[in-house]
Amino acid sequence: MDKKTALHLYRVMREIRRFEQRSTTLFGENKIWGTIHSYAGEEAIAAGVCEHLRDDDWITSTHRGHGHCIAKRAELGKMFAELLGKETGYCRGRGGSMHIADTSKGNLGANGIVGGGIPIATGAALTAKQLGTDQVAVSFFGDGAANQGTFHESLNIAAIWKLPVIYVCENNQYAESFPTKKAFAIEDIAIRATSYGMPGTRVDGRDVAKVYEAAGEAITRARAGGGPTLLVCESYRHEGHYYGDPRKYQTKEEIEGWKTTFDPLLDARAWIIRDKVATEAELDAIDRDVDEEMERAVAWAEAGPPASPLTAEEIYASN
Amino acid sequence: MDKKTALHLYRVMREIRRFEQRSTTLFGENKIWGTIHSYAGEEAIAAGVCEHLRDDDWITSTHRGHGHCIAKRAELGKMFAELLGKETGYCRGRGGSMHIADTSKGNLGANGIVGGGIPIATGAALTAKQLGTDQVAVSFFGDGAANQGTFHESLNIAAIWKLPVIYVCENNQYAESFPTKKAFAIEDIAIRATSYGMPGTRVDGRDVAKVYEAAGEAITRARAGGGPTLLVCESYRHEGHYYGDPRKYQTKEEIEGWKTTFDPLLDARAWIIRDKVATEAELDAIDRDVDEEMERAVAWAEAGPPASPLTAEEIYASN
Amino acid sequence: MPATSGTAPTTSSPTAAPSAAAVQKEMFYAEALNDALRIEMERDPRVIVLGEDIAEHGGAFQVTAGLLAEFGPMRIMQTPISEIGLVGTAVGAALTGMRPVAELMYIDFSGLAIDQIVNQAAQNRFMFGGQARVPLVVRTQGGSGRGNAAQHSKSLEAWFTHVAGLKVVMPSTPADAKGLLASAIRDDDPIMFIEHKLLYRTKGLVPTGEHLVPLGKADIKRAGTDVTIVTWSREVLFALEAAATLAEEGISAEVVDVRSLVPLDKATILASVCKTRRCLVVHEAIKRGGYGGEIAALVAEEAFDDLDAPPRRLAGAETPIPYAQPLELGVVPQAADIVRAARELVRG
Amino acid sequence: MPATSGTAPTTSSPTAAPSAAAVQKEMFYAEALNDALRIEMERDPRVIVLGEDIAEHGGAFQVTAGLLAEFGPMRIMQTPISEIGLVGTAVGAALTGMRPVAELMYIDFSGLAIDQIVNQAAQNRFMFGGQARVPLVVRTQGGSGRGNAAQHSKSLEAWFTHVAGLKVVMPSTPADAKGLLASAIRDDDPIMFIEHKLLYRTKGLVPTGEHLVPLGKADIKRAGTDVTIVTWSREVLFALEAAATLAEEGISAEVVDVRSLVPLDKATILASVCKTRRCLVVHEAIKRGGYGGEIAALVAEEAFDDLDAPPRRLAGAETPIPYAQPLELGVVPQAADIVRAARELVRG
Ligand SMILES: Cc1ncc(C[n+]2csc(CCOP(=O)(O)OP(=O)(O)O)c2C)c(N)n1
Ligand SMILES: Cc1ncc(C[n+]2csc(CCOP(=O)(O)OP(=O)(O)O)c2C)c(N)n1
Ligand SMILES: [Mg+2]
Ligand SMILES: [Mg+2]
Repeated sequence: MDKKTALHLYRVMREIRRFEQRSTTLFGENKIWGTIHSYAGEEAIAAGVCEHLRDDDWITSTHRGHGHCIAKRAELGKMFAELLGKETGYCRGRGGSMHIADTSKGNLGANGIVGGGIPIATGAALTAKQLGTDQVAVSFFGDGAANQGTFHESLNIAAIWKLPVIYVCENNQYAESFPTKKAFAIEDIAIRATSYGMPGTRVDGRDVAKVYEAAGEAITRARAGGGPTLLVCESYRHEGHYYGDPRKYQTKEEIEGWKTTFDPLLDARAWIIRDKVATEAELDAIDRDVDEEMERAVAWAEAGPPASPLTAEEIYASN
Repeated sequence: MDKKTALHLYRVMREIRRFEQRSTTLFGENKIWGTIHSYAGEEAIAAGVCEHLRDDDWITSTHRGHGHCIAKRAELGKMFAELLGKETGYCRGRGGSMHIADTSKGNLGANGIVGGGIPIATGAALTAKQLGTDQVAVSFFGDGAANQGTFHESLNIAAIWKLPVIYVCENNQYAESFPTKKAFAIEDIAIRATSYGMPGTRVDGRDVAKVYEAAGEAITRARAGGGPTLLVCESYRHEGHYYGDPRKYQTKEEIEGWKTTFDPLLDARAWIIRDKVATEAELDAIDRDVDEEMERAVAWAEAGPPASPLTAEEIYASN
Repeated sequence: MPATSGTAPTTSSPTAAPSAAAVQKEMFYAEALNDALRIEMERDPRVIVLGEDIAEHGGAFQVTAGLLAEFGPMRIMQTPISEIGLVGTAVGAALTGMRPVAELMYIDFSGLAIDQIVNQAAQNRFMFGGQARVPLVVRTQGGSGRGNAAQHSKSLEAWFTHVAGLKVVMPSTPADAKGLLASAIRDDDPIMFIEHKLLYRTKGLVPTGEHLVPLGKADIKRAGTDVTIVTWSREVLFALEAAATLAEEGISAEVVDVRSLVPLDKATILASVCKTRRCLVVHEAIKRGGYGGEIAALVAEEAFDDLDAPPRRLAGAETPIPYAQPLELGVVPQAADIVRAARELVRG
Repeated sequence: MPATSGTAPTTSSPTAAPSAAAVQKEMFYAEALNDALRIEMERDPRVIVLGEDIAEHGGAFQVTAGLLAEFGPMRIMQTPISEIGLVGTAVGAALTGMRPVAELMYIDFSGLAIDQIVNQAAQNRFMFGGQARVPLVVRTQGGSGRGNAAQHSKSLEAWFTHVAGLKVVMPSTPADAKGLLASAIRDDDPIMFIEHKLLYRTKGLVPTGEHLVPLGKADIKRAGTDVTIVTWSREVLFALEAAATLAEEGISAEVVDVRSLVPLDKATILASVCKTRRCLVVHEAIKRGGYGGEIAALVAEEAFDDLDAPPRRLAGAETPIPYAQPLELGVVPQAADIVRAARELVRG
């Protein structure tokens, strides 16, 4: 992997991690309302996949959507502003964390319905096919969503129509409190691709280089008219399901364990330095830069005006 | 296969075929209202599977449900009476062809919702597990239903809970006008079992002996606590999707073709005689007996009183 | 040209009523819908149709007959039996620049897809702070009267009226069917377009060529002075039949065909009721929780002092639709029921 | 003993109100529900619970907390995220002799499962000519006020009221929550049992031990003479707050808590309205197509001559629920809104 890509991947992951840390703080300060779901631990997936995407490619995201949004090049300030319920937020404070969208960058939105984005990405891919472009659509969703009917129906439709869509299943080992091991009687979710006659790949979602490579293959194939792929990324979420989750379904050891056993950022740091792609100092500089960028974004967001009152016109496009 | 079983299978298939012929005639005479879907051509599946079932085992059926109903030992007169909208029908004329149920024999009903019976059979199997009995549930459904979300969600639930349920997919090559070949990007629907970690078997649904054998294995496993199976039976429907289907999606050759290439009754007749299980005369006697039984059933049904007026009390069990 | 986001420019909303000089042709309701689809598909390549059995078979009620031959399988996209998959795919296509028409064969099956309609299509624009539009038409049909029993005969329009962000249209005549479907396809919002299985083979004069009927406008199908009958879909036909009978008895009934349940043309309804001073709302759906409650409540709230009698609702019985023909006919309002209810309302 | 069909004998319906001597205990609404589940599960081994995150986590709102430890995983059955699968499985279990309680975490997700509720559970008995019963409780919760935005805050009870064969219950207090849930579990029909996310942490006195509140009975939560406020779920609390304020102004408001939307206690509502001669219906769901229309229409139809003013509805704004806190509070009726509406109705 070339240096530019490696450092960009690192930077995106770092941004995501830092974003989650900062929003956790803001939540703790009672500045954020509702619920937030941290993507910490899963950064390599969004970063590795979206590195291949253009602004005119589409993604659909989930309730755990900050990472996808950042990797799809959203503006951090507008994201924080949305969490803070500001008029300057992506959704003018109407949507909040679970509905951040940035259609200017092809992000068709976080989604509060588990599995809800899967058919939508399928439809975006249909648009590409209809228009004859080489755009692709990526649907991010969790292991839990892979047990929804929408998963099944969408993958079959995409397969028979050979749509340019990549289904990225983020297996972070849990659906809320339900461990993947109990929710499935299979070990490898990627095997489900065979039910639809599409390629399925399982990849170590901790390793951004591996995600990058596998996603690249799938996306290249989709752009070339080769149809859909199911890409399952094995991962782990560092935090609870949502801010404040008592995590009664996990042991203390497990909760602390990730710090030593599962951290895509530490990993990336290690191989970037080991393989001499870049120096520790360069990475530190990125870290500092990201931290500063984040503070500027928070400050900008906090300074914004509150969400404006609702108007009758904003619900319908043609009134 | 012993003679008794062979002749019983033959008889059940014959009853189904004749039932469909008679109801087609009644429909043509404008005595049946609504829609009927003929099971002709698929008799071997219902017969072969239900031969293993006891009255306290459950089935869920489909819009194409007459065959399952007969194989689960329903009374023919009450079935005709239901089609004729009589008070003496299984559903007192409330349900019609698409909702015939016979809970006294464990038939939890035909179903007008494609895929609608799949979770219901799953729930019946859960009851068996809850009560610790060796009852099993069988869900019959079509190839089309295998693309419904209910299929996916139910099979996964049954697999993780190891429920005693057999999912019998009747691939009659069409879902209304949509050929299986186009609705799937896979050749063998049974492969979908691997997505749930359950055994999947594909069997020639024209051959009642093969269906009988494969179903026997699956049902024995389920009774013994070995969990669910997906059993895909390759078949063909002789008639249109519904009475009156113009069949614009098929060629004349194809439509006529089944008479020479796909008929489970002719097949069964052939091997029963060839293997000297029984004589042609014995089979002819069954045919005659079935014909007579059918006429008696029709006559009984026609003589019945019309459906009684609705009462406010019949919708709720506790008023 | 890459299609980017849902914010692409779009066509303007329909406004013009058909000119009086328009050429008319007698058509079945199903043909009129087919005509609208054909014209809109010719006019705008972004219009595509998705649904079950819509290709060679031409749709369960022949509304898409011939369109496969004319537009090919890329625009008449037959789907597997996957209601939420097909509707969700249409939502995604709509969000990214297409103008899909998704067909749900029976409104009874709409529950399987309703999550994508309600949680996604109807709300995307709002939730995204205006960043999206979802020009999606979900065509479906409801109603009883064909012996299809309880899972193929429901009238569920009320569910969809109760969703912010959706529009709900229910034409009663071939001309309205054509004009409203064309307007719905050109509209930038998600729309439930609900036909009736027993209207497909009804005939009427329909303007040929482009024909638009604006959404949100009720139509007075018969003028009268003694009682207003507010209704929609197939019950409009029964109401007109009833009005003819009532006229013989000297009762002059005005029949207001709501046509578009959302947005609702309150002005036309209230003006009529204030004129006749009596209001009878009729629909096929069961009464409890039906949209008749909305309209009767509206009339009670906003025209209380103009009423000479309580607003009345006549609606389907509170039962699943039974199979047997005499039972089935007994559970939804027929012309004679409307006559009786209107007479009671007028005569007291 | 093999369970055969849905026609197995069953328990009788609840009738008795709690005796005055019953011991009471202060409980949260969530605890009261938990108590009902525990008692019913102890009482009847056929009662099982299915749902997402109901095991170790104890449910998204802690209603099943502790039940896994007490009853084990065969009775507290945690399911994958498969709404139609889990509800359909519960329907099948109910048809074959169990008495399942299925939890849908948010009513916003009910669309994913509604087909099994409406086409199967609600209709099976009827369609089968009486051969089945479906003793199924679908527990869920709705409502806004927690910043969960448009896909986790809806009020969708109206959908379910419009289905023949379903019952719909919405308790407002801990005691009602316990007593109605117990009755719902013992009832032989499918029931939508709809809680409110902002009620779980409200407290009240609750009878300990067996406590049954009959379905189909409204409860006058405060007696009054000038205006009847008909409402349910969380709005009952606002209505009581409003009634207190109104009392200071000399307006005596009667608060009728409907509790059970289906079957509806028309007699109590009409008696109250005939007494006060004014009716305000309040609910959190959007007004258009809401159940308030049903009740206002009913009142207009059946108590027209007893009314001194038009029946009025006060309900949620016609918008998806927005995220930002001040916006969210603005779209559903608050106590002050009820005060204003009631005052207008009384003072004119
Ligand atoms: C349709 C639906 N069902 C249930 C929920 C509640 N819920 C929110 S997130 C979640 C778990 C999702 O698990 P997974 O798909 O693995 O994603 P993860 O949270 O692990 O990223 C659940 C059950 C929901 N939001 N939508
Ligand atoms: C949910 C639902 N979608 C669509 C239909 C309309 N429909 C009735 S039968 C049928 C085809 C079913 O195909 P398959 O499952 O293969 O069964 P078959 O008719 O071939 O026996 C369709 C689409 C329906 N009844 N229910
Ligand atoms: Mg997960
Ligand atoms: Mg088939």
